[in-house]
Amino acid sequence: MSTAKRLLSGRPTKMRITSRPGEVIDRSKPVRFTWNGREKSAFEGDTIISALAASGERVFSRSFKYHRPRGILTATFHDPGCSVQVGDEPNVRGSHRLVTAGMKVTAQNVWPSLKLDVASANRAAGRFIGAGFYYKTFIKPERLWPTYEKVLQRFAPGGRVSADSPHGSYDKRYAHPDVVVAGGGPAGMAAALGAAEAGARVMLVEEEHSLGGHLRYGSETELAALAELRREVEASGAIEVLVNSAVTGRYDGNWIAILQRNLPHVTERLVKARAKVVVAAPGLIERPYVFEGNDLPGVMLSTAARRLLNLWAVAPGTRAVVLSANEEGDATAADLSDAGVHVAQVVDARRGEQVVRARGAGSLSEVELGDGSKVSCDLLVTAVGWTAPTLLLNVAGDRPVYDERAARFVPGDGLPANVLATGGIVGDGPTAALVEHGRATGRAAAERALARDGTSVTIPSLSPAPHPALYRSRTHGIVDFSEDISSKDLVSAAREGYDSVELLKRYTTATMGPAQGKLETINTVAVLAEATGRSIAETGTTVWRPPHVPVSLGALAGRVLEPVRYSPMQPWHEAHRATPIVAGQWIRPEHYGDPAREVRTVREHVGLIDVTPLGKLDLRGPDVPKLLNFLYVNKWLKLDIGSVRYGLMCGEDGVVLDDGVTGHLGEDHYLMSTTSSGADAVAHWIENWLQTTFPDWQVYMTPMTTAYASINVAGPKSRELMSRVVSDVDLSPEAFAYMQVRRGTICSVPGCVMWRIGFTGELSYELHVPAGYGLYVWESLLAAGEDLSAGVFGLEAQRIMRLEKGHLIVSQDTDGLTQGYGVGLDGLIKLDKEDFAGKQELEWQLERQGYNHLVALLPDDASVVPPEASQIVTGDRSIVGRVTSSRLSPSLGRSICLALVAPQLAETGKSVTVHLPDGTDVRAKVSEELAQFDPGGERLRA
Amino acid sequence: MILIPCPHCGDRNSSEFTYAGEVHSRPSPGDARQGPWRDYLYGKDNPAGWTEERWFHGSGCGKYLRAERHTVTNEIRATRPEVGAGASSRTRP
Amino acid sequence: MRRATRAGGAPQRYSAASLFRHGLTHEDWERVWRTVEMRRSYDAVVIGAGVHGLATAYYLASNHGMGNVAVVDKGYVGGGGSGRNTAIIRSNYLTPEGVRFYDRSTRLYENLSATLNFNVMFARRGHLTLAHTDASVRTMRWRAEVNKLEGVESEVIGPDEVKELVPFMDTSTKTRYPILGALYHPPGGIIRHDAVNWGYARAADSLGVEIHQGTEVTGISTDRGRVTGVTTSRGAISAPVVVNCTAGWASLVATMAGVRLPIITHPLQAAVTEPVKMFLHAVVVSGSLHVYVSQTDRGELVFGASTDPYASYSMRGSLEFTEELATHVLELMPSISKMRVLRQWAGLCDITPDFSPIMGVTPVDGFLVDVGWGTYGFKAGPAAGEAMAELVATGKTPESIAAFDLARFEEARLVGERGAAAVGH
Amino acid sequence: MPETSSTNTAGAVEVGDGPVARSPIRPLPPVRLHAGWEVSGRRSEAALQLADLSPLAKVHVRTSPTSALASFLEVGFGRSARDEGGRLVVGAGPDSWTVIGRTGTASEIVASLQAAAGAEPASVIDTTHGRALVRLTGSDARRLLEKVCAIDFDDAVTPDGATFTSSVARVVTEVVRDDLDGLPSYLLACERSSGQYLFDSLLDAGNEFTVEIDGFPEKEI
Repeated sequence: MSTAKRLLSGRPTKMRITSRPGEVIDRSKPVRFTWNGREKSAFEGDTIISALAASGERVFSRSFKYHRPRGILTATFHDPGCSVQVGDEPNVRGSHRLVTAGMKVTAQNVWPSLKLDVASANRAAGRFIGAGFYYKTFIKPERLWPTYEKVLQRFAPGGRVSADSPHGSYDKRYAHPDVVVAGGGPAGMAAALGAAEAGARVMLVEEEHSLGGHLRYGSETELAALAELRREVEASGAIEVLVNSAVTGRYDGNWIAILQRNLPHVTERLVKARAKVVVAAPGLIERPYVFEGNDLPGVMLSTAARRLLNLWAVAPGTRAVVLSANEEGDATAADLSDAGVHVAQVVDARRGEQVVRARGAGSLSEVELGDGSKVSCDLLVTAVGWTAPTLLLNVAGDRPVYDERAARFVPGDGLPANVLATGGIVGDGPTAALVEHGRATGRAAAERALARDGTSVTIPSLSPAPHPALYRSRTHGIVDFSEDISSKDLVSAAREGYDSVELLKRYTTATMGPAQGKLETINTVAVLAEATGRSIAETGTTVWRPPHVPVSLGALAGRVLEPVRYSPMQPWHEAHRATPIVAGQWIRPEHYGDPAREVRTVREHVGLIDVTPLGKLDLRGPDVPKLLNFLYVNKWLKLDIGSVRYGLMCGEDGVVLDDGVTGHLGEDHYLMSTTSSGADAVAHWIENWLQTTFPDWQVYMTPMTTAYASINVAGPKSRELMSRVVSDVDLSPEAFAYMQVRRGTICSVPGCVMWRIGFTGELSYELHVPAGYGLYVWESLLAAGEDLSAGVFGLEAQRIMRLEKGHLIVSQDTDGLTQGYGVGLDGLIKLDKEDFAGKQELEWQLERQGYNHLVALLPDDASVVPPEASQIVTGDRSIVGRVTSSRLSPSLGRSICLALVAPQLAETGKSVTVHLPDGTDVRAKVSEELAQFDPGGERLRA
Repeated sequence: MILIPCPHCGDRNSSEFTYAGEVHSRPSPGDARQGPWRDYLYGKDNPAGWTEERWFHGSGCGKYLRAERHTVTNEIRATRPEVGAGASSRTRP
Repeated sequence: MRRATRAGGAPQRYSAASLFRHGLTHEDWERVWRTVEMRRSYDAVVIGAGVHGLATAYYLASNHGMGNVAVVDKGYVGGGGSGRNTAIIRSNYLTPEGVRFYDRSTRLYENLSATLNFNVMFARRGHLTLAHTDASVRTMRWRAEVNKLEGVESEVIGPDEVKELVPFMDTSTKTRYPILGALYHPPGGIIRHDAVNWGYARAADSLGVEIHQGTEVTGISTDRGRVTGVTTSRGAISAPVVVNCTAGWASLVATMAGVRLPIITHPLQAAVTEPVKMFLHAVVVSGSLHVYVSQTDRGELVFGASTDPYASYSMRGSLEFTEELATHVLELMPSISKMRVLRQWAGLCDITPDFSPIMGVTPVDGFLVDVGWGTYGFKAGPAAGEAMAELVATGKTPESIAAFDLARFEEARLVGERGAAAVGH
Repeated sequence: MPETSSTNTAGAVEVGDGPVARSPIRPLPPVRLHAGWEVSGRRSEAALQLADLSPLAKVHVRTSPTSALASFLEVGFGRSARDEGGRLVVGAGPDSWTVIGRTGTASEIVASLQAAAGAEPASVIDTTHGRALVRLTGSDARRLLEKVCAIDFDDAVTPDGATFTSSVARVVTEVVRDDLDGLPSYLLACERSSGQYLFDSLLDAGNEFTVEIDGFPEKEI
């Protein structure tokens, strides 16, 4: 019994036909899945859509604007009406995705259901809501636009994402093939073979689930040719085959992006291949024909019909009309007959025969031909020509040109040497011709990749075959199936003045949908050409943009690689429940529960803080003093061995860059410290000057930030604590004074550097311990100080104490325009030095005056802590400064602030208005000193 | 991804480098006037075409280098070391 | 001086009623703007048919009665940055002069549909700038405080409120870059950028302005320090005022007049995903993660990042951009990993040393600039056009743009947006 | 609050016999002491192994490629070789070298190199504590590294003995191909504080190849 008879006999809608020679389904492996909640069966190898079509389904979605029913058009990845939701994954390409057991597939873009679709009322209104209608309406009243907008949003196409979907597993890989072949049809396979034979390492990338391109659903001769090519590819040791993978783009330097979707352990993988040569072999895409009703389910491309028949053994219909303008159409008619589908009529476009419109309620039932005759059918196959997907060539700088004779765009002559093309994109021919061209192109690619002469390779010519130029019938129909744009919309927009391809595209959104122009670009151009009376060549085409196929965010992100840095004392911090704070790449303890108590520990006893992230740069060589003298605003030519000095760095624009202390450790040997956040920038800054401006200076700079664990021991009992663990350094105030550096042994660990400085304002020692011993020394210090009530403190306590002392933090108390003068360090800047970074601007800053000043502010109400960034305002609410730092000082029992203020406010005792974020104002007074705690620095020098 | 022929390390991805921009020489400190100094700080040639610029190979050899790059095509036709370190310059054929 | 006149009588009104009438009659709509022969002389020539150039021309005609103006562009209307940006509108800047300026622009945008009789689809969505570090929280508060003092709605909110506004956001503390808070700016939103360009073009055209697409400026003529006109690929034009409203090519155009600009051109890339049902109402920006994202009415996510790290005039786009973008978007919203990027593109941004634009006079009399718009130009279009039109018509620099003059670089009066604008979309 | 016992999570080693040095990478048990360093005593038989070698002596040298010290080091930029003492000399940069030796030998190495440098300008620094060092060994090592590093690991490009500095899992890393008994093996060194991250990233990327952690090796270098 023929399929037609079987189907017409009223039996359950089974469209699966008997075995086809090239079928890719495994009939011994049935798979069950659900479609809109109903159970469906399939075979392994079925796509979602082939399985549904086999079960008799014809409608898979509703169109974007008019909510017209949509069925199969291409039966490929790019099938515009076949996107479905699979579980929590939206926009799955149902004509490409293979069915797996238990898959939950639902239709998208239908509300409330696929069959009953209230939005289809839009269809009736279609004549009023042509392209660009949004721009012309909802203008007044404007306050109603958000309401309209909400309505429009309901009709947004696409599937759903869910906030509790897991991130999933993704991956990336770098590759360095000599040759990447993009496309595994006959020409691509042959190109890979040709390149491999010539000695190249080849990566062959195919979008479909197996190699072969159009041979897969072709004749028996074509299937035989394919078997031979596959055998050769498998036998070659130099070809890595990636199926169900797509070259998504080519970027600068032949950087080829490949999306690999066929891996068991990851959802998708992005392969980044630095190819020496890439061969574009994407084949051709069949293009739809524009006529009334061309989007009815049952109207499909000839390749779609052949794929359904020959790959999945699914009858695309029962009674067919075939519109054919080429061999593919003829072959489809033959295949249909062969499979038992009744071919009611072949309409031969080469003889001027025409299809004018298709009709049907919900799906196709009748076709009207050019002579006015009507044929009843449930399948209309169109074979009217091809589109060359030239993305890879475009992004390589080539501009495709229109070949009038072949009625398609073909590659121009703008390809760089490392990009070649073969196969259908270049021209047409029998399999042997495609293979011959491919093989030679592959050899040429290898020659170029391996930088050989390559003159021996002759690439046979392959040219596009003549083809009638068929774009639109005498009726109007859909041009962009994803965006629901008709040829009438395009004509109307062109007449309105949106008459260049780019304007038309933007105004109508044609080519902007999920198919990204692969099906609709040429028809768009043809309709525009017709509307403007220009030729297609004059009209030109739009630029294809990457990616060639959509790429998941997961694949683009890949494995999460976010470097984090830890100090050697991290295990201790974790064990003692430090509250972590993210500081760039570093994870640091902000506090250990009670910052105020930590302050008291330091002010009254002794505390340890882990300051490992402080930048530390080892500087060696006879010219280090010159370098320091240039980098810092103060003088450095005379610094005794054993001393440290504070320095401020400015950029060439005079803006404060960084600060820190540098110690003179030994002959031609210094250790510079920088802020934690500025460590890398200062290292680059130094290398920049040394390498580009002062190449004669003999200085070797080595970053040592993490070679040392850095511990600041601060508090009145710090000398006592140090004396218990240091044996080889005289710690007496006379022998080891403030701003001095010593090298010695701490807790039996030799090679430590200690300097006496004090960010907290207390007597303190900053210890730099070989990092491997950091945890040991930290624990030993705490053990040794137990009876001294030694404790630890975190960043927050340190910030409080430095604020009590009025020490600035670069980039908190300064900003991107704060220059050297005015931040409380004016005395440091030595304009009498011959030269230093930023000197010119600082000179001019001083001449100009008018700059802001950093002052300490004491709110009149000592319990009010103005949040940092509170603005300082005048009576008329103009801004004259801002609070840069503020805290409640546990030591003073009151709030204290630093603020950058206009010069007229920078006077001791001046009362200012601080505007708080809650909208209230408070008064505060400018304090005499930046330091509120021990302004004389006696504790520091103890 | 631009491929930069580091004169020391060979071809590397541009992501290993920090762009340091057009090369402008520093006015000598003694006689710097505001006009030339501010041009040194802020002025740019910004050509659409070949330009000579600095890159810093921070994820590689740690050296500054000079590159001749075309700002429209991003093609690099030559690089050379900023300071002599024993490696020769690289020119693309 | 020719007064502005309606080129072809009153322009056709767009409304629901006219739409209905056209639906019934199937008459063609009037052309949006005319295609006319280029004349040899105009009162002013504006280079660049993007939002800045078109708005300048429109306000010249509408506010100052100066319709004898040509807008010339080497491409098509809105084909540059104005058609390539991510169409985010906001005014939550850092400096008072910046806030005032962008606030004016936002207000013009809010009424633009009615002003131009063209629906530009401005949608107030609320704008969130996330803070992942305490330093960033401080900057957000700084911006909020300045905004409020300038009368602009902005507030620092906490992670819980962020979660309420964006349920897909991972506001847990387990992430690599925990969200500590955000600057919430309710007036911020998105707009249909092409509609703005077309609306201005149509409205300017109806007031007599001529728009010449496909007309590349090849030279700028000057005589004794005064501009006298331009030469183009379609012939010379004389004009006493030439306004450079280009982006991407601003340095090159200025060089034609002998003016050197402190600008570096960087590509800025953007990408869009396949559509999904609405789930992200607010516009979300993370400076630390270099990403901004919004969802259009069509359901697509539109993303942008910071500019490419090197100077370039290439608009080919890069893979590393989409990789970084996806990494950071998933850091914020890990559950959308299955959404797919559909298309990426790039535009060119002219970056100045202080991340602020350059507007006003130049050393060449009559040669004005409205350039250096970095990554924040589209949202400024109306206010910049209005101010530039006033400058052209009156010869006086309006107070609103005085701080953004070209001379500030030589005089070291930089504008302090540097801290806030690193990724300020 | 102060604790006297070690808080190292591996925690098998008692503090008391003198200073204990620790790698930035926490060792898997059993943990033992080796030349003052805590190391893992674990043994893996897996086909792909990752081991922490951070305790090894690492000395960083900067000098002109034309200096006497450079000729003493012999090895050129991009290559590595063992010297007579069995130390691995790595040509790390155009004017920099890394010398890797057995645990605890850094000061010897520094002294010998300083002697070789003589009066010529050079910087010889013990960076043992400043660098994390791991070794990845196995036939799948290359496939693992290709996931996190953009360098071509093909034998023709990166043969045994080759060395380069590049980004590995987004960390600046010095990579030395140093095959072991005919098996591909790579030494990877980065600045210390990123060591745990690099180690974890390699383990994560090696999941599909079932990479395993191996303890501190008998033959150190």
